[in-house]
Amino acid sequence: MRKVYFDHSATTPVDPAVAEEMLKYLTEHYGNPSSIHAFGREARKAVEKARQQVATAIGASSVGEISFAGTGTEADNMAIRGVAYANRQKGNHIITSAAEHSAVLNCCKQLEREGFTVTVLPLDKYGRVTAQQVADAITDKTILITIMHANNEIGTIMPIREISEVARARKIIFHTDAVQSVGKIPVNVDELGVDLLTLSGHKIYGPKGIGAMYIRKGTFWQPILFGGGQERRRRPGTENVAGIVGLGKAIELATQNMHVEAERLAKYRDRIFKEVMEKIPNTILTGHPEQRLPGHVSFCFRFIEGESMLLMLDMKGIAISSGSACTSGSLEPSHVLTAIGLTKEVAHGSLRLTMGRINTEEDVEYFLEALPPIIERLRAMSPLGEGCNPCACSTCTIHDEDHHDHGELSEDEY
Amino acid sequence: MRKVYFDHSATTPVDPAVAEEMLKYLTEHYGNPSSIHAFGREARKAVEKARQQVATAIGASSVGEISFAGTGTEADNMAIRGVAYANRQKGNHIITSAAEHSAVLNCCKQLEREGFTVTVLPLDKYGRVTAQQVADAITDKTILITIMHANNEIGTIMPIREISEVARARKIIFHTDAVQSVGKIPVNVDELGVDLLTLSGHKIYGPKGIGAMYIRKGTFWQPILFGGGQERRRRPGTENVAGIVGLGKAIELATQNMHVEAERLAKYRDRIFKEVMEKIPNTILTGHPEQRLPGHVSFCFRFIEGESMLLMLDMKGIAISSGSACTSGSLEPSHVLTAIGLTKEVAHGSLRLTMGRINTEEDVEYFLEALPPIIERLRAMSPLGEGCNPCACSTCTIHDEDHHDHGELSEDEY
Amino acid sequence: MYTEKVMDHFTNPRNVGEIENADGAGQVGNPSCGDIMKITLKVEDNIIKDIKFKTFGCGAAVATSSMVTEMALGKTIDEALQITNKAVAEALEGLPPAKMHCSNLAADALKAAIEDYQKKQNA
Amino acid sequence: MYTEKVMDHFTNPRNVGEIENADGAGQVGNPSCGDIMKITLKVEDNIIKDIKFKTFGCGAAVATSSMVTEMALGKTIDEALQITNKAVAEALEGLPPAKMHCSNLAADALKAAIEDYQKKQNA
Ligand SMILES: Cc1ncc(COP(=O)(O)O)c(C=O)c1O
Ligand SMILES: Cc1ncc(COP(=O)(O)O)c(C=O)c1O
Repeated sequence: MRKVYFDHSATTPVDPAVAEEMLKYLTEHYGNPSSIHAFGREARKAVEKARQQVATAIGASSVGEISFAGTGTEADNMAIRGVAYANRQKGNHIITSAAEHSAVLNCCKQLEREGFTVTVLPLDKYGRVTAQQVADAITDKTILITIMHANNEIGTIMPIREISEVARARKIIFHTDAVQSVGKIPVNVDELGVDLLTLSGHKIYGPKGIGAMYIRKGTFWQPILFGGGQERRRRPGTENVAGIVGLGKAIELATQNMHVEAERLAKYRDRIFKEVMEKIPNTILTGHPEQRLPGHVSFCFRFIEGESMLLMLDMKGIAISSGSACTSGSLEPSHVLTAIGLTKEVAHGSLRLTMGRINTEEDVEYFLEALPPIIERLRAMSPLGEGCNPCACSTCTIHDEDHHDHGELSEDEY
Repeated sequence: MRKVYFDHSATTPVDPAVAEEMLKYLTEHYGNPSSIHAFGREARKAVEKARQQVATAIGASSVGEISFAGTGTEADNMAIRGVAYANRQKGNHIITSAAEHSAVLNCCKQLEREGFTVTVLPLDKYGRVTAQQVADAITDKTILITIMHANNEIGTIMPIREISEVARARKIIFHTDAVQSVGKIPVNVDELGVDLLTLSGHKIYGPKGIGAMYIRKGTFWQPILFGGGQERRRRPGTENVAGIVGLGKAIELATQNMHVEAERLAKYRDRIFKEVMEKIPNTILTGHPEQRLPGHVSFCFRFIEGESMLLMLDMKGIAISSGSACTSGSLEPSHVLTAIGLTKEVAHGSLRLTMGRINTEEDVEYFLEALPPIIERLRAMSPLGEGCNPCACSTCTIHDEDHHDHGELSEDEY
Repeated sequence: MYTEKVMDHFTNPRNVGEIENADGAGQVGNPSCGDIMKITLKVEDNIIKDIKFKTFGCGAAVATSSMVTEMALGKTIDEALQITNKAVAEALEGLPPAKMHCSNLAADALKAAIEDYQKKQNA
Repeated sequence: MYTEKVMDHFTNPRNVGEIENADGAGQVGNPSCGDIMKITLKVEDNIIKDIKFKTFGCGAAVATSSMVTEMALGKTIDEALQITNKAVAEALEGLPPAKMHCSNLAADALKAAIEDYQKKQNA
């Protein structure tokens, strides 16, 4: 059976050239970069080369502004909590958006528990916040604004430059989560005007388990993990040398081929949008139709639920994802989809298709043939439909009871 | 030139069998374990297999007690800070030892800054603390005892079982940092009687950038990083699948061959001890002569400084380490060496030689020939010597001024 | 994630559809979880002679719906009322933990349909 | 980590030793850092005719000691007093940042030795 991987926003295969580089630093040049001997010096050189590759890719003025972290999530924690704790005397207010990844939102929630105040800006129907919204939310206690560059679920690109101008004018530290944008669209810390920026290896054909934080020189910040003096005392622990080397190589490759690749993927994307919207009724395009990531396609199909769609596509060899609660292990559908104004029922029918380097025109055609019968079949099986309000049924027991106690898995269930 | 890697406590080469397993999960089975489709399920299976391998290796009763982390350091942060924050209502007192790695000590220092009280137990001349010392330090505010299993610098093994009996009798949560002991000596969470245990991949022929935390079922704990629901909500961020697979395979291999390997390395260790102590005067064996890690040899050579020793050995192809300030980037010599009662001058002359799987008898002989002339040469160059107290010299300007401002590198120096 | 049995019932669901002029109809669901199940019945001589389901929901929701209709078909009303969500999950050789509470409502839908039938009988 | 020049001076240090009956001797150091340097001099006609060092310390400490003796040899006392730790580091084509403050004391040792010489002259 044909295998079509359409889930590049979830993760990407490691580029063979990246894997090759990494392998050397697993078995051959295995030194600890903190060691002074030849083995250590070799590892150190590799780590610093990768730091330069990252700095170059995002236009940082100095390698000293780049720190590696264990994941994109940890980089987000470092950026947000590191700034919050270090600037607590100045104020306790943080501005973010409803579009953020849980790595950002849950940091903000934790900071709220610790006494900070967080403003979560609402989104327009395309998933954006405006610079004006940010400006209006600023108080004299605001110490950090964190707004993502591109959204993982609906692909929408935020007007970061406009927002950063507001932040700069008000002298407030500005962070952007660029995990989804790096390597796909231009990311330059000076053009974006950000003080901190975070990224992750496994979204750009690098390995999982490595992230990086850019922090502009002079930004007030403190570490969130404690231990040895690695990464200029910003992140303790023996460096993941192979992972760092992989991230360096991956970001270099991704930015090299970016424009050609973006054009190719945007063509696929636009074709899928056009054909699906034409062929399948009751379909909603989610996210911005143009201001979005090149390989990123997202819909909601009414009356059906995402996981079943996903399982049926999987049986055809197509790997895809959904913001349905049932695919996320949580009980609520994607917070981003409800934040752009969709009802929970509609949000459950979401599908996200993210293309990348390994996809071809044939993959697109295969998908376009496979999808309509699946939607049709699931709709035939659904009690919902046009003009049918399920809650109006005489025996309806649809309840919105609090299922929160089921959210935490107990030890045995895992 | 012959290359002899004698720094296995700093890091180890990834076993070829481990690297092979890892490679598959970089390029081929690259799915995100949270994805429901076939690519994701394959990755999930691999992660859960590795979790089982870790659980089996340390005798955990359920895979649910194992969480992966980004480094050994992060695992230590999770264990110590996670218990401290979760049990703050019960008390704010923590007991640790002067032997701990900076990953533990600096967590404790941070907790002190946050209002906890920390008792750092002093060491005997072999680097141990006793169960009695622990018992005496317990107050009714004590919520956590964290004592390492085996020391990285001097190889001494702590009487964990005795200490854990005290902890258990007093119902206090007990954590041990087993980063240096796992795979080298028997480590079983029930036999040791610990509630939490941390380990790291790169010390056992697995990759750098992966650690794990064991947490006994029922232990009060909360996460220290915030984001997605991965690792049973204990550690957010896309799993480092290849790293996890590598750690799983590595711990399996290490525990399989442990006894034979330990015997082989102990023989080398004892031979080095014997010959060096015989041949080189003014040498101090550091750590316990018997209660120590099998491949771990450590000395202080008086009148000379560790880094020069290390550089000269490096020029002979021998990779080794030292607890000298000059090798650590800090300005103080190893806190462990001073805690076992050595003066700073003596501590500066420390040398640590840690053998492992790749070492042979020939390596040992090569080292035993290379070392004495180096010590001799450096001593000839040293102003210090038997019966010579440098501070008695008429023009001595030896000062102990506070160099702390030099400790932090400025941006440009990096 | 899912057992083979679940995947079989998801891929080839039994008794999909809606009975016209049903003797009983029941619908349950939880909008947050994204599961809505509707069951319709035909009853003759106190025995479930026909049963169909329609489900909006995940793989587990579809499979449990399909399984419950298979389990109920041919049973007496009293027997059918004994079918629990747990029994359905067991017949499917287990469900992932996250699905146990959320998408395992098919027996509730069956019960709702039977109660609707009983109410109509008494009316 | 170290420049080639540093490694050269570390591997083949110049002027190692201690002059007996030196005209001046100076020792500086910091026990925390683990660097102790001792310089002994012979002075004739206000010119440093011989100079030797002994050092307990890291690679940088040895290399700066060696370099400072080379720089001072043959210089007048006044010229030698102009030699700074920075100049020594530059002559070595740089030192790692951590070593700049800690192990770069050779010029101080030289100065201490010269001062000792001057004190003896005035005595
Ligand atoms: C005893 C001990 N604990 C913790 C660590 C930290 O592990 P990692 O380097 O993986 O962060 C190390 C090694 O560096 C260690 O030796
Ligand atoms: C926008 C965004 N931020 C952060 C992350 C977290 O990165 P990681 O999975 O490396 O922790 C992701 C992906 O998971 C993401 O899409």
